[in-house]
Amino acid sequence: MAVSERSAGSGAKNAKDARNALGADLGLSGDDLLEMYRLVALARAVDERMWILNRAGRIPFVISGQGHEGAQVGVTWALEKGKDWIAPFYRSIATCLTFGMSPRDIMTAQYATASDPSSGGRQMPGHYGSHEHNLVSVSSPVATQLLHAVGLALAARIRKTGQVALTIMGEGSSNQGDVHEGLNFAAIHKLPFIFIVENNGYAISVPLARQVAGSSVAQRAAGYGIPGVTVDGSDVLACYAAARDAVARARAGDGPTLIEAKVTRLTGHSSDDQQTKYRSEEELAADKSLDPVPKFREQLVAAGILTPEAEEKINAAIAADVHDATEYAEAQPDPHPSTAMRWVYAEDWPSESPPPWGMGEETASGSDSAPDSDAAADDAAADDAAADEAAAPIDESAR
Amino acid sequence: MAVSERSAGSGAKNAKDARNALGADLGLSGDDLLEMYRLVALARAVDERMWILNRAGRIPFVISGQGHEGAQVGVTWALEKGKDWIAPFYRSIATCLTFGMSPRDIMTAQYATASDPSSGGRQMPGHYGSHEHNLVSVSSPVATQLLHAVGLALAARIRKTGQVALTIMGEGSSNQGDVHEGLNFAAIHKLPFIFIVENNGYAISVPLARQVAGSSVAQRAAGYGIPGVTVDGSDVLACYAAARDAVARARAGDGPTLIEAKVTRLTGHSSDDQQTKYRSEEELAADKSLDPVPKFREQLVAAGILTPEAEEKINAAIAADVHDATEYAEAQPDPHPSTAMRWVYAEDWPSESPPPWGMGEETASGSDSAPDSDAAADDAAADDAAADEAAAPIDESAR
Amino acid sequence: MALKTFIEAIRDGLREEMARDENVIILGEDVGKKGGVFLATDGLWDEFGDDRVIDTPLTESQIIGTSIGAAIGGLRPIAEIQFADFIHPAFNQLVSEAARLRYRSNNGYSAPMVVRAPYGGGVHGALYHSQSVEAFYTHVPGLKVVIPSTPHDAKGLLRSCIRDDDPVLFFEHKKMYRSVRGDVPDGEYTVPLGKAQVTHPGTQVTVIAYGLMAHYALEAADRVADDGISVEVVDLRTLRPLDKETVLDSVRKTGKCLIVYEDNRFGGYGAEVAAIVAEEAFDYLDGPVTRIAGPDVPGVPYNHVLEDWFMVNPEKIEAGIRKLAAY
Amino acid sequence: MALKTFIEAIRDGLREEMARDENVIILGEDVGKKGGVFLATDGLWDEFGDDRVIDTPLTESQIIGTSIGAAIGGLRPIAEIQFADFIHPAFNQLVSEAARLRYRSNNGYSAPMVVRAPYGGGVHGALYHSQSVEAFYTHVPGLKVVIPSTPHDAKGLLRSCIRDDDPVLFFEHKKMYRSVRGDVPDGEYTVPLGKAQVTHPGTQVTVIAYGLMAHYALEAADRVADDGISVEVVDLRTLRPLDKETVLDSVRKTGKCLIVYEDNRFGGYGAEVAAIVAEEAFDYLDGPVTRIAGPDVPGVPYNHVLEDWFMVNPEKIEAGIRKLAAY
Ligand SMILES: Cc1ncc(C[n+]2csc(CCOP(=O)(O)OP(=O)(O)O)c2C)c(N)n1
Ligand SMILES: Cc1ncc(C[n+]2csc(CCOP(=O)(O)OP(=O)(O)O)c2C)c(N)n1
Ligand SMILES: [Mg+2]
Ligand SMILES: [Mg+2]
Repeated sequence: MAVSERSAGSGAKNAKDARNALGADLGLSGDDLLEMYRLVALARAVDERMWILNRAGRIPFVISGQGHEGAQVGVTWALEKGKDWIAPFYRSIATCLTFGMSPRDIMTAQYATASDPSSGGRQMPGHYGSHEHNLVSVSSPVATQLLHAVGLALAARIRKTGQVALTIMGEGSSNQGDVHEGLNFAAIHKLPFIFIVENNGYAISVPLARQVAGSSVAQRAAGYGIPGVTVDGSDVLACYAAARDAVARARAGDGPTLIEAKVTRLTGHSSDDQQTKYRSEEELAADKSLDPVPKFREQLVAAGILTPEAEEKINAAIAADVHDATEYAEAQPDPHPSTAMRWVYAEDWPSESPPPWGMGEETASGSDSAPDSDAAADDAAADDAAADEAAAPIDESAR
Repeated sequence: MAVSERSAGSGAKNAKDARNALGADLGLSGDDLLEMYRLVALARAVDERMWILNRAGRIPFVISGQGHEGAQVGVTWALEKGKDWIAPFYRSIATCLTFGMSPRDIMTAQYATASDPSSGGRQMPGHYGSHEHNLVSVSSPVATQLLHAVGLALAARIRKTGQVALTIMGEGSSNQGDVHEGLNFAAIHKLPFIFIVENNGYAISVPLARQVAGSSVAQRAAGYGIPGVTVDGSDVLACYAAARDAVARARAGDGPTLIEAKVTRLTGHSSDDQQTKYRSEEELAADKSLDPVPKFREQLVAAGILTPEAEEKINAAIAADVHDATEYAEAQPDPHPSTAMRWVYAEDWPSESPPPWGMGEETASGSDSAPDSDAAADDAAADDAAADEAAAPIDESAR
Repeated sequence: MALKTFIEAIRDGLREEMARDENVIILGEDVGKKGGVFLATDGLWDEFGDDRVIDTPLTESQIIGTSIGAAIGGLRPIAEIQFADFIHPAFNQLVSEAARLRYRSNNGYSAPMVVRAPYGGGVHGALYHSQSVEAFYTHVPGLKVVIPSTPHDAKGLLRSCIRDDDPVLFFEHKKMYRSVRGDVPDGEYTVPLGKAQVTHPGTQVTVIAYGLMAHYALEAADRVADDGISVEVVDLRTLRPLDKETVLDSVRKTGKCLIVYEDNRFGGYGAEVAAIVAEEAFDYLDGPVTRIAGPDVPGVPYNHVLEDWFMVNPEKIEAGIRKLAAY
Repeated sequence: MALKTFIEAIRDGLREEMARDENVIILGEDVGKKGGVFLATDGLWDEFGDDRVIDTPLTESQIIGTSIGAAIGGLRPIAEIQFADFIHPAFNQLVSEAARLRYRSNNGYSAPMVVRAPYGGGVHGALYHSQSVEAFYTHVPGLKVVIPSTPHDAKGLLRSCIRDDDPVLFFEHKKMYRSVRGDVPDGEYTVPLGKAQVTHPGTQVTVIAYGLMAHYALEAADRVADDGISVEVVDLRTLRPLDKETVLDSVRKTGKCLIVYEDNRFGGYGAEVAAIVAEEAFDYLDGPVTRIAGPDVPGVPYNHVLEDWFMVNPEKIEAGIRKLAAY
């Protein structure tokens, strides 16, 4: 969103006060900060609800953004909503909310309803996307989206749209070859492209030192002749500032920027991961202090921006939103199998015909015997013993 | 080859003289230098012969190392022949000669004879390889070999063999994703691995500035926490020195080094490329001054090492070698089609049966009507009009 | 009408589509000043400039991935992969991304783009400059795959591909670039995707082919005609979506089917055609569905003796036809 | 003899081979402390240490490319790809390099290595955690492809793969890891590559399957047995090299052939089997060679209704058998 424009009003009113107020040096008004806080807290609340629903057996799988929300809101705030592009990743709940998706949009993805705007229930939760909001559809193979954002930046430059394209991934993913190829191309052509690495120190179980030689992703930027910035990802305003500078560079035609936000992963990799197997209790406890939510809250409280009344209002709105999104998603119907062959191509082809078992009615009965487990199947289905037990056992020794 | 050992003898004899003599600070004896010069000049002579044979219609395709020989000999000299590993690329003629392949080995590859040790005539010229000499078989897709060298370095470390693995490619190729992934892994594990980039400023027609963001490959090394060294690739001894340091680091367990040798491509990309289409006459003329052969020669003459007698001897030997290799290769038979299905797997499988047209006798007649053009088919077959005309025209308008 | 080589028809098609729609761009290795290693884009950089004819670094995954993003952003990218053999580094971007974008987003996104690549052997290109790679992509729902055999079809199909709203792989047999000539209409004609063509009507044996093999099949048909064997040749043109009707109509008529492809036999594209014919025309078959295809070795060898052994040619097809006709 | 789950048999096979040969190493994502996301390598890092059980960065091309080099250097690498869906970035290393190294060097080099990857759907894994990728690799001469269906075969085949002198892809259906149990002999037995097995003798219809589908085929055979339809089930086990003899012997006996696979139908592995049967058993066929396979959409959808629609199951196979038997 065009922060500079939005804050111009309030900034003009109290020019002197604003200069000393929190965020004023960044051109952020008190209202901006409250809205940013609302988004951080909303993302957390939606996320926490997902885990509750998972434990209650309502949704089979969760992949979480907890610990990443501060960086996500700070960075996204620097873009212009409805104009710029973001190619997000599976932890980008706060990013998507900040860029225009609603809690209902997020929650229907968890339930894989027909109305899920990301995929109509076709993708696993965490694979968000919305053309309406310029959020590129997430896939599972990591890092591929970097090149899509680079392509969007190329299109923006050729078509002179003034858009910036930003992409996000984890530090483990940044080692994929596509990242090297994309940074090189974007830098050669000075494209309006921004690469955000949300470095939480782990790629599932593999720690930074075994993922990233040199242990800094930002330091790779120099190899492409572009700025590489490291920022405290629990500091919302620092993230905003870094992204704002990158956006300015991009719009000015000065090319890409790489921002590495140091964050913490407050949950397991996903609902199927037991992180105590590879992270010590001490480390997990220490990481709690990097939680951006209380940190940002205290900052705003100390600055007198988040007053008790404001907080109450925000909390009530969030609670209502999360409740509404859950109720809504719970009530939404599943997609009908008759839709399953749609959108392979733009048009239907006669030769791409349905399977012998047809497109719907017939499967209704067939589905009884189909596997009915909620076995989550991510990096996951995995060691989740419960999930495995749910799968109908095939006793081949009986043969 | 273990230069330090080899030169120990002569070094001991004339310790004082040696200290001031060319190469002495590097532990290189006069004999070492003469042998290095012979290899540089031999590689050039073999290469030039290839072009003559190509123009004479004897061999269909040439891909050349001219301009790269100095770097190749300098670097390779720092390794231990028969012990260390090299995964070379298509311009690595001098590398292969220095590491133990003979002019006959190179020349039979041009003729694709049954006796060609690189591939038995199966691969295009330029795809060298020799298990006997620890030179990994070259394929065409660029940059893949980097990971093979990294794997060799991993094996060396795990098996504690003390070997170093080195790989080589052009600067354009260094942008491939595999390079990023391999450098990262090698650096994390501090593997005895060396990455040589022979930067000749072009990837076929695409100049450095459009290939390599930041225009320096060496500067990417820092992103992985490893040393990146730039060296004048026409300076044989500088290349040797850089590689020697890298080898020492590798053997000491200090991990990989990236060396970017600035060289020049004295020929077109291959025999099918017209480089005047994208390089100015002035640039081509200027590049001649970077030719390592006269440069190294003058250096050795000035140092009194390459005496007229020594040069005459070397030249005669080279002429004889090139002559012998050509005659030999010309006389070698083609592979027999009955061998074409061998070595798909280690053993033959009954289900992998020959095609209906059998394995040989029958094809003798069939080959008459088969395309008999020498249409080189590299990045090439390409714009070579002559090659295209040679292909039997199919006039589809006659249908 | 004008007589054009295969590559001229392609170049003309590119130029005319670029002139028609300013969102059409070309990107790839050496496509600019050099005009591509086969000169398919010769002159286009001069005509359309740096922004629309982009020399990329030597990075195929980037070429395809950037094209996907550019397509999302409103361009119509035409990516050139220098040789089909070098498309493999982009496999993930093609299969995981380009092919799935529309489906996975429930039609929220799509990637309208064309990937052009020269394929095929018989030009002394050896293992890595001769490959047929169509089988890897015809297996992938969401991708379309086109292999033209004439200048007319090449230009008309290329136009359709560029205007299509889905990702299309367009493979050009490199041996045909300058050796194949044919009439090309003057106007802005198109050839529709998904339609095969009977290029030689016949009654006794159906031969199904595409690309260079479509020519060889015609030659083989001519050779056996003298002996009274009547061959119907079907040139598939679009491999996916496959024009099943034309294929099945022919085989139901002739009762015999020979499928010809240059790629390795085992698991090649022709296997699917054979499977379809074997199932859906079973009642009409007077002989086994047979295939003439490349031997199952990891690549076309370089030496001409070995290459000749590898390559399918008119004689080998002829032998296959005679055997089947005599069944 | 001991009753083991599918994944236990695999883990035991890995452990025993590592103990037998110190050149055997494991590398992949999360294979160390975590023991792999499916726990296939659980405990091996404790037992064999950092040098032999290597947590790699999140880079599949590197995993495969490094394994090739390590194999050249005398190790016997077992690469784990976390999900078969994520093998695509390594396509170039597998197809251009691992598969071709021996051939292109005229037996100068080879890359003995095993690539293990969980594949398959029915576990709510959606488009990118459900794929069957065997068709891409069975098409490639130089690669071997193995898909076991029982704990016994998994362990015995895995041993053969590790000892084999060529690169082998070993795909494990993830739905079977804990749901399939079976007896595993105690000693150091192996199951040879390239040998299919008749797992249910019958006379009227041959059903050819592998992996999870081999189980579903047996279930389907049982279901129709009550109605007097006698089905012979062939579990291929090794997809390449294919055991043509066992397949053809069965079809020549029954005269009817149904091929079952979970992957997308068009151009899937079963197409090749169908093509071979249609050609080489033509004279014995009493009905069309038919296939029951996954629909041609770009991936298994997540929602359970859509996933159920996608997945081949015993009922769908049963329907295919009944239809063919009635032909
Ligand atoms: C190409 C590919 N390989 C493997 C996976 C499985 N996988 C999913 S997330 C993940 C770890 C990602 O780590 P990081 O990039 O640091 O992001 P984080 O999850 O820590 O936010 C892995 C290995 C995948 N999705 N894609
Ligand atoms: C993956 C791949 N893509 C494209 C090619 C075609 N090609 C062969 S060499 C070359 C240029 C290589 O340039 P560079 O790495 O700078 O090495 P140089 O030839 O200049 O020594 C290209 C594009 C290839 N061999 N492999
Ligand atoms: Mg991480
Ligand atoms: Mg170069």
